[in-house]
Amino acid sequence: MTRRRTIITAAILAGTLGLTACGTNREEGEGEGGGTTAGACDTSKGTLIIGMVAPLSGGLSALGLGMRNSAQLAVDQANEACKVPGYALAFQPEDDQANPQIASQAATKLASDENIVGVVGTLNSSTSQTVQPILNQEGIVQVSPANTGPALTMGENFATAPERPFDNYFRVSTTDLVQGPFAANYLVEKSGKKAIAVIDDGKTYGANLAEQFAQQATKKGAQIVAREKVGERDTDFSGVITTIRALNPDAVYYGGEYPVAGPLSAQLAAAGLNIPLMGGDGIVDSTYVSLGGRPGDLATSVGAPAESLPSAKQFLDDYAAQNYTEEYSTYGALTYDATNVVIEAVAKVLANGDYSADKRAEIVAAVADTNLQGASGEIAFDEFGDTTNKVLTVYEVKGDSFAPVEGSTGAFEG
Amino acid sequence: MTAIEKDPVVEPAAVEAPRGRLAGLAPYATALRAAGGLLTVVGAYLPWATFVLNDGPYPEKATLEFFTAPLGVSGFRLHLLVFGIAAIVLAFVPAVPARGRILRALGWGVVAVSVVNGMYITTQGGGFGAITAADGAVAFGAIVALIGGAVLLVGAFAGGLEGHARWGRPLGRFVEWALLLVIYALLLLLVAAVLTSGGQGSVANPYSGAVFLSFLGALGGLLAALHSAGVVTWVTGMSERHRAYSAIVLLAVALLLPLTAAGTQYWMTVAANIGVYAATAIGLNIVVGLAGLLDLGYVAFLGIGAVVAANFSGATAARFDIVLPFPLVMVISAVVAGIFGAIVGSPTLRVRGDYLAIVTLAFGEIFVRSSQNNIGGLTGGSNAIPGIPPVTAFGQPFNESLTIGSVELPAGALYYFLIVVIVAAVMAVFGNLKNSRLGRAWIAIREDEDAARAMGIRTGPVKILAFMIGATLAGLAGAFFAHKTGTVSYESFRFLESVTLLAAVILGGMGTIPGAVLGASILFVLPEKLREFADYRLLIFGIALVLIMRFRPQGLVPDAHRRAELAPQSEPPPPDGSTGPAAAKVAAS
Amino acid sequence: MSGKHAAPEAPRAAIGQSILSAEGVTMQFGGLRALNDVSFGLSEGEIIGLIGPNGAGKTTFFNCLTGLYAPTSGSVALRGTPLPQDPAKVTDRGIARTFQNIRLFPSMTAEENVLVGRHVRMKQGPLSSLLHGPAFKRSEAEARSRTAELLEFVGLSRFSDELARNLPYGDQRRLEIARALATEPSVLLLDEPTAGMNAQETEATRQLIFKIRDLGTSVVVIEHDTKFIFTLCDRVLVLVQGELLVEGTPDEVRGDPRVVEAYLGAPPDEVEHQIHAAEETP
Amino acid sequence: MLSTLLSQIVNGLVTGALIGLIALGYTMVYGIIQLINFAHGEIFMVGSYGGLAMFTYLMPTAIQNQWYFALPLLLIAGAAVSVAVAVLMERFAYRPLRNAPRLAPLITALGVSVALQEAVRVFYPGATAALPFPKAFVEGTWEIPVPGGTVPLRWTGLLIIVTALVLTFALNTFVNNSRMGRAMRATSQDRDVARLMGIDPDRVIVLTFVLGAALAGVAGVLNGVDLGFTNIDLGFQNGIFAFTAAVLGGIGSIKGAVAGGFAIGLVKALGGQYLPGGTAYDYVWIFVVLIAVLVFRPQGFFGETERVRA
Repeated sequence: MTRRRTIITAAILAGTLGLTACGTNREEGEGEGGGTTAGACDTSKGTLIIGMVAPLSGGLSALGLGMRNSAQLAVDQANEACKVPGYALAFQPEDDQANPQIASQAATKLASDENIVGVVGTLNSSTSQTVQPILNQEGIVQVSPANTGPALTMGENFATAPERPFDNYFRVSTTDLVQGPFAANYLVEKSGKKAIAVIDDGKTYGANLAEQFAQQATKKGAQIVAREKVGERDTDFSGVITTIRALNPDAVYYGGEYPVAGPLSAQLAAAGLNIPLMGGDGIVDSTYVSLGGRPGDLATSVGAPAESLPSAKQFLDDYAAQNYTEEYSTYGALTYDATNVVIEAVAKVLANGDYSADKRAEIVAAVADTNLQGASGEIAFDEFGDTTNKVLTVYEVKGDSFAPVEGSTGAFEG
Repeated sequence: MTAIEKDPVVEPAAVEAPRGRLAGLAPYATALRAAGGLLTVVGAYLPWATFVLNDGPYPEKATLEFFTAPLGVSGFRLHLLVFGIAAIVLAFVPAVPARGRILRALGWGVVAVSVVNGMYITTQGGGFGAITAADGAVAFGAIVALIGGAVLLVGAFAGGLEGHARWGRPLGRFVEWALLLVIYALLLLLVAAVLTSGGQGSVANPYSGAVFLSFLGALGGLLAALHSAGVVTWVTGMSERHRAYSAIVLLAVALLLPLTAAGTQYWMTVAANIGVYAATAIGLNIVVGLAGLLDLGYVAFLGIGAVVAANFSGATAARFDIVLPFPLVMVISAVVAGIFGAIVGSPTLRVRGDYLAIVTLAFGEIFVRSSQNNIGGLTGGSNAIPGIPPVTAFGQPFNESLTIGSVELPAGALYYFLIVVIVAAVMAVFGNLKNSRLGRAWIAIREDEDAARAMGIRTGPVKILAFMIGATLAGLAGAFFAHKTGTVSYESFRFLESVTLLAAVILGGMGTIPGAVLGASILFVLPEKLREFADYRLLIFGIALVLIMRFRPQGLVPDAHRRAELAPQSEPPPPDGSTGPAAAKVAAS
Repeated sequence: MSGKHAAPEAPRAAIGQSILSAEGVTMQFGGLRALNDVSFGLSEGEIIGLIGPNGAGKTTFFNCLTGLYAPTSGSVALRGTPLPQDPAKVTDRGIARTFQNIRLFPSMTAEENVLVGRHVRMKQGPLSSLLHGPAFKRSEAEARSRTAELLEFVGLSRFSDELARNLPYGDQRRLEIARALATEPSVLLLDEPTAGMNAQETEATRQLIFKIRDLGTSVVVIEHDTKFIFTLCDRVLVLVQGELLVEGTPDEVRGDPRVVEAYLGAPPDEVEHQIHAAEETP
Repeated sequence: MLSTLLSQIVNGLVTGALIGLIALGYTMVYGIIQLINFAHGEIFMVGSYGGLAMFTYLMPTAIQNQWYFALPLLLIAGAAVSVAVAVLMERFAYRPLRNAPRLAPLITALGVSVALQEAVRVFYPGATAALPFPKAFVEGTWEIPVPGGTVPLRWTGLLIIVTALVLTFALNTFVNNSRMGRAMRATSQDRDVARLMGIDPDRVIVLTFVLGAALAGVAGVLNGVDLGFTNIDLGFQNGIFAFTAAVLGGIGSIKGAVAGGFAIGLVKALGGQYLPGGTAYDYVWIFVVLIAVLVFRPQGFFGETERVRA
């Protein structure tokens, strides 16, 4: 019995190998790998590494892998374009399992490498909380494409006495402080919704976004008729929907991401609630509609619309051309930008002088002075390390995708 | 490791007759063994890859060139060379006890090393051409070595396997002390070597995973060979004779780790996290391993301890504006977790077996959901409680590096020292309890609850006590966790973490003192060393759980009791002439 | 107490003061009445045998005596005090038992099994267990020396470090007795102590029970082996279909035709034959 | 408000029917081999991917939009995939542990659960995120008029309720009246005696897994059709709910599993509506119920005797 099983296992293994067999990829192998050694660039001074901390395994890996690919794309393009004279760039993604503890291990691992010039990430705010201090110790710049918790840049008392805890930390994502209120202004003032049900998924991004939305909407005179939560693993939202249905809302604001938002929208309609669902940039994704998002649903997203930004279009095309297995996902464009922020800063600092770990402070300073036209729009940072690009655009589902609402682009001014 | 797992500890009394078709090969055993060794040596010297793959951005360092250098005998090829020569020597020296077993262990080691490296080159090279012949280059090293290993195995089996060697009469006390000191020092170096083997994986070093796995294969073969030769048993016996001494020396050895090659901030961080899980797993080991009560929501107690500590830490998001000294916080965390342990354990009064497991799972889920909803404003909800300040003593924050005289300790070393002390204390608690009236009561309940009651054990309170003490230990670890990690988020305490803890206990060995520590170490070190396989981490984890239950349910370090359960024929008692129908009746009863 | 509770049949041989008494114990499982109004009394230093066909309710009766079952009606008292409905407390009060289908702790050594028996007699709180102070060491040493004595007593010293599951069958039975004795019982209940034993072992067990009695412990024995019972016990109780049929000295019971008929449902001479046959093949 | 109450009850019934379908697998397997097949929730999840794969890769586009052709095919594919996985799981993970200490199979089940979920995530194209599921049934809602409003019931929800009831009835009939069903009941009473009666316990156990998995696969496809998407997280939560339902109804009882499912569905819907904490805590209430049932009435609604599980 045992023997037979061993033989079968061996046969399967051999077969698998056999399928990939016959010959080698020697030729491609030499050129590729990091895709960096070949080409016309001068890389005589060595290789510098841009790290990433993101969830590459487990439940959030869809977002994390999208981030990984987008950053990889930015690094590859920089190498092709010889962005950093004399150096090759390499990209080193590390898995944080969406767990703060593992994130600290990943960050420590990156921090212990002299050649790390910057880190892109994380996805979750809670993981950034552990990564920030570790990178700060080594003076390594961190640019997050996805963290939205206001406290990361302004300290716990962000509302009353903002104080920047870590001067090496930046983010290209807007905080909930901007996006939530912007959405509230639009929904209450432009769309004229007065009775709004607010739902979130209980995660950092969603809960805070919904909270900030609710505050601003109340300020603008709308009534928050319900404040509900759905479970991370819930799929059937009829309970929540029935609860709010009785309160006759004329719109739903959802703080969370598209995998829940799409089905939620569909189930709203199925329960006879033909009211629009609005969300943040977490729901702006091509699959939102295929998962059930309806025409008329709204979302805010950072920056001006893609059509008006050639850089955004360019990113989408380039990403598609790479044939990655995973979608770029919610944070793809922002990750691409965050990576480019680091690359630009490194290029600027190393334009005159070789790299050494001492240069990290200069890189941080260069990032602070960033002025970049990214896939998500203009990128620059304020004194807290938040993006000054407070320009947001409202999108509406038309047909099977989100389209920008004419004239909705603007900055949030209270 | 590979070899150990494939080598179930069954100790036959005499030479095990070669099985089936191999019996016919018995006359050629010596020749086969020698040939296997020779092939291994040849394999070590042959080139291994037909190409130079430049994988990574470091042209000078990151190539597969070291696989192709014709006579470069270093790394895994050195391992193979040593194994091969050892095999040839053993084939011709009949005086060595348990020769067949040692050879078998060496054979598995050779197979493991050649398969790991061969498969790595094959996948990197894109096919079998990479390890055979392609584009005018030939490289049969992997194949020759693999055949060598296989021949060695056949030779080992064909010659028959003897029992494990037993040797070493007790020596003088001081001689044994000195020997143990040397052995533990070697152990320290070995641990450091395992941690640093293959280097730190990065884009600069894409081969770290393969090199590490190969090293593990070789190490497994070596350890299995030593076990066969009776060395492991001998050392274990010696350390059991000097338990107090061994404990002290091992503690000292553990504290010396920061001074070895593994003394980097990175490994200190990983080690501190291992310590947290190990301490928690030891607590769980009381509940599962001793009292036999399955708990699927155990990580909640770690979480409760961490939340309590976070709230008394002075973090901005803390519920209370009181900052208490760390030792006091540890006590409070432990006590609060212990109280919750008693509450969660109380259903044991009425619920048994798998139903109890589900009740504990439900408690764990309630904890996660409640803390996600920021219950009572205590957990920070989805924002977590960030910014927990590091532990400080004498003005020295524990998360920074420290220089004492000429010795520079890496950042995190102080946390490492602290967790080593905590884990040592927790191990002592576990060991003391296990060998006491209470511990025996737990084991009795695990073995037969009704009989335990008939022996006067009040099973209810005793079981709740198991939960309480276990939870207390987890709470203790939680307080450390809060300060070390700096953030307490519900995301650290999900169901999967409970399963991981359980896996640590099972993998290490249920009911044993070192088991939980070993299990936690493996479950943390492997994913760290093999980060390039992160995509498959959970898949491998799940499959590994199934395989362990199937092939080695007693864990890597089996409890003396449980080991006997799995190999009941070990040292049968002398027959007393009156055993008549006994066996049949036992089976029937 | 024997005064309070008059035995239905012949006067018992008064060996000492009455120690354990059961009054009208009835046990109902759903529609099945396993025990019906069973009363008995046990005196100090007495050995009582409990016999009856399979399913007569012997083990159920034991379970009622030890608090494992709560009788539907009736009461059990030790030295005049009613016993609690909790096996652990009953053991604490001084009643120990063995099981029909051996229930040792299989993965503990013989010594550890007996040590568990010392549980109720050890003064060792959780804190003491944790710290292993001098008091702990004293109580542990006391328990171990007592354990060694008991193993010696039942003749298992050489198996002290052997796992219970690895012991020969007869020795497992003996170990169970040693474990029960470790609780320092005043009453020992043995459920089929010779089941599966050969003649030699049975004889050794008989001697062991006499030795236990001589130490001042009263013994109740359930057994199918009637010859064993009749040569061991001071008194014999016959339980048939949950009812106490006959009580008396071995001779009285042996001669009682009701017993013979109820016990095997066959004429007396045949039964005599069968009883002897049963002795040959355990 | 009446319409809200009735709507929540309807929601509870739809959720409950789905949970009940999954719970049948738990209850049968536990009844026969006393194993909490923790991975059963993942069998449900795998079933939905089976249906999805059928639709995406095998089904001719011509019939994709005709639900009366597509739905049966989806159901068959989902059930087939679930059954295949369950049989493999039984054969290679559980059967070797038939006589192992009781913790071993439970831990194995945990491992299988993790592995199945990850296997789908890693190997099914696009499964890292939620995937749209074909709406292979009448879309839209039945607005049931009640005083003071209407109660919406999705046609797909109705389909789930009806399917659950029909399949439960069929299963009950099979177990009570067929020869194989009698063998199952005999095996659950005493495996050794059943063997002596000429029943092959292995076959019966495999059959149990097959039946449970087929129902779970059907549930997986129906869930996808109802919600319009599927993801790999589906199994864990629904699996635990289903286990709760099986216990609540009295483990081993077919009627009980479905009744328990409805009870759980109602607790979730009504608890989220009327209990403190709202929908954020609906999940918690289910676990509170679970603990209460296990502690105070472990035999459940229809459990005949209190099983003392050692």
